[in-house]
Amino acid sequence: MIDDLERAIEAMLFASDEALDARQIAGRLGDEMTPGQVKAIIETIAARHAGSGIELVERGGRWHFQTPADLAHLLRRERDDPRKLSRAAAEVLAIIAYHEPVSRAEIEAIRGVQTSKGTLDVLMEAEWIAPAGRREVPGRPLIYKTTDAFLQHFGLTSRKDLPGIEDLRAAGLLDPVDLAFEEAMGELDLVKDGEEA
Amino acid sequence: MIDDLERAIEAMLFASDEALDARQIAGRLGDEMTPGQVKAIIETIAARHAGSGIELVERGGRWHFQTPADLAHLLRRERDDPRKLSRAAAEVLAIIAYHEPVSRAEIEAIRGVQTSKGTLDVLMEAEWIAPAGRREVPGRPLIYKTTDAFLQHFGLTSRKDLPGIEDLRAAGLLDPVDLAFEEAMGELDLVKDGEEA
Amino acid sequence: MEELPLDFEIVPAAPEREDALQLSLDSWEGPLDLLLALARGQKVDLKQISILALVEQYLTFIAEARELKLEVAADYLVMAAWLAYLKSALLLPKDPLEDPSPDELALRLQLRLQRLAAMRDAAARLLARDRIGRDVFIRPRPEGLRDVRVRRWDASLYDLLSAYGQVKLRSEPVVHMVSRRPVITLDAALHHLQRMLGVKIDWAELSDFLPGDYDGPLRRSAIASSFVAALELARQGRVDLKQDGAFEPLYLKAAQA
Repeated sequence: MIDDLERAIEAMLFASDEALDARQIAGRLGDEMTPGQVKAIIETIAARHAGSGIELVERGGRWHFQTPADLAHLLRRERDDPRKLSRAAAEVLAIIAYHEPVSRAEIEAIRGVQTSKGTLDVLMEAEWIAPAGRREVPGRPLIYKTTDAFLQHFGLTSRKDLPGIEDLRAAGLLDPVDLAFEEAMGELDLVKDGEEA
Repeated sequence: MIDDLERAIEAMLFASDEALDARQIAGRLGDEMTPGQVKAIIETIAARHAGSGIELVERGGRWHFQTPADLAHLLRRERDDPRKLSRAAAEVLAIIAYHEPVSRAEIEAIRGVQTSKGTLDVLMEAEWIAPAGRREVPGRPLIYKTTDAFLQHFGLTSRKDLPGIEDLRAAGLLDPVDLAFEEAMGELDLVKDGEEA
Repeated sequence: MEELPLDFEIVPAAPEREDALQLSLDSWEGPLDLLLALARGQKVDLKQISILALVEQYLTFIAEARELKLEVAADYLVMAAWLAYLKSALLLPKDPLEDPSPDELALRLQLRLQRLAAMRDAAARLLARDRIGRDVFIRPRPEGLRDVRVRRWDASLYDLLSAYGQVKLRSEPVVHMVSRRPVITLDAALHHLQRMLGVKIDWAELSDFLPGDYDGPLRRSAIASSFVAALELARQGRVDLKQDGAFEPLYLKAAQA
């Protein structure tokens, strides 16, 4: 017998047209539930569905039901045509996701080419990126970050889930060229110092 | 462990934008399944979800997932949106209360200004007035009266509780002091009426 | 790095043979992208890449593209010029005073290529994830959670009654009522004058006969009433009046029987 609270939360997650976080669910239940208590119940529900044809997944602190990826061949149809991304858009999206928040100039520094306005528009229209304020440097450029919808679409629990992000960070490949250059020169200087000594 | 066929059918039912029958499912699976075999599996899935926050239901030989009816209140939450009755609507309501049953033309004659349909609609939405048949004069206009909900809201036992003209005068409610002001407000109400219409 | 499936156009391989040049420069996202494609053609880790060899490849590629009369955008030519400078600097005997040194410029170029390559791979891995609508599916038409706002109209009995009061006021014909002011009536003046005439024997001014001792409007009312009373008594033959001229004081005394 599934308890009433668990049924209620399951129904909400199932009926909702957007992923829900624990706070939204607690608010709607109207009881004296803390988000922490709601989360525990969500995890019970997720465990109950594990291995079935419907899975409850967490994306950026929000939960939604979806089908397992291994059944894609049965469910994919002609009409299912996810937004085809241009190579430029895919690269810009990756740069924003791995460096966020990031300005257009910083994106261009990495790509070595101007970013057309249309590229950012496509990503904003898909609601995968959003402005995140302005960088406090001369000109106060807009900076961008990815959204919860981005995490949902690409099946990421959080930004830590971005493929290879830890390796890239450890290798310094997310640092700006200037910083990496200073470090590389510093190492060379150290070697030189050692030689001189 | 849920078997692969069961998972596949569950996912199909979940991801489909319409209810599916056993034949459609068998067709999509592409295996040598008879609709009868599919049906047996569907019933296993339905039984697994029974009593949870998600139900698999049959309607005319087609199956779809839905949330149980007893949880509808959680999915559709009603919220009060209090609104102050406009001056024009208060006048119309008072005229109906003092002169009922009364037609729109009669209300206008008493008010001395045109009354928009929207004003009567608001009073009907509030359930303070209701149609009370038709006046047996040319055109057979609808006539209106106040309701029990009206008496309840204004704390009146009956319409006889409404103070008479002399009481109103004694209470200063017929004081001309505010006349100019009220006239100005009346004009504003007229403008609003116009907008509503 | 591991090759990952891409769902966008595959990066063209480095042009090792003549036919590779059939590709238009439109295939690259700028000169850095072209350099990266050429660098990958060296089939070594970007850290070990020979910048000099890469520069050679780029310059050759651009030269051949121009021979084939392909449109070469300005930024590719700017890069070519800069690489030609870098090449000569790398080949010439090192000048220790030159800042930045050609080695430093080469290092910067290498760092930039590494970063672009990292993001290119990241994009490919991102796009290869289980994406909603392609690999995983959500409910196409969920019922949705709804907040229905129910309008609740509010008004007090006072609002209702004052509204009615104003309707009445607006619809009733406006009546001008003059308020009752205190006056000395003709009857009172007549009575007082008759009483006084019995006391006063000789001619006396009208003002001596006024009832009471009033000021202001009431005194004026008393004068007017007493004047009319005097005229009335004169008409009845009970009082004699005399006046020396217009606007002169009016005198009266009881008529001789």
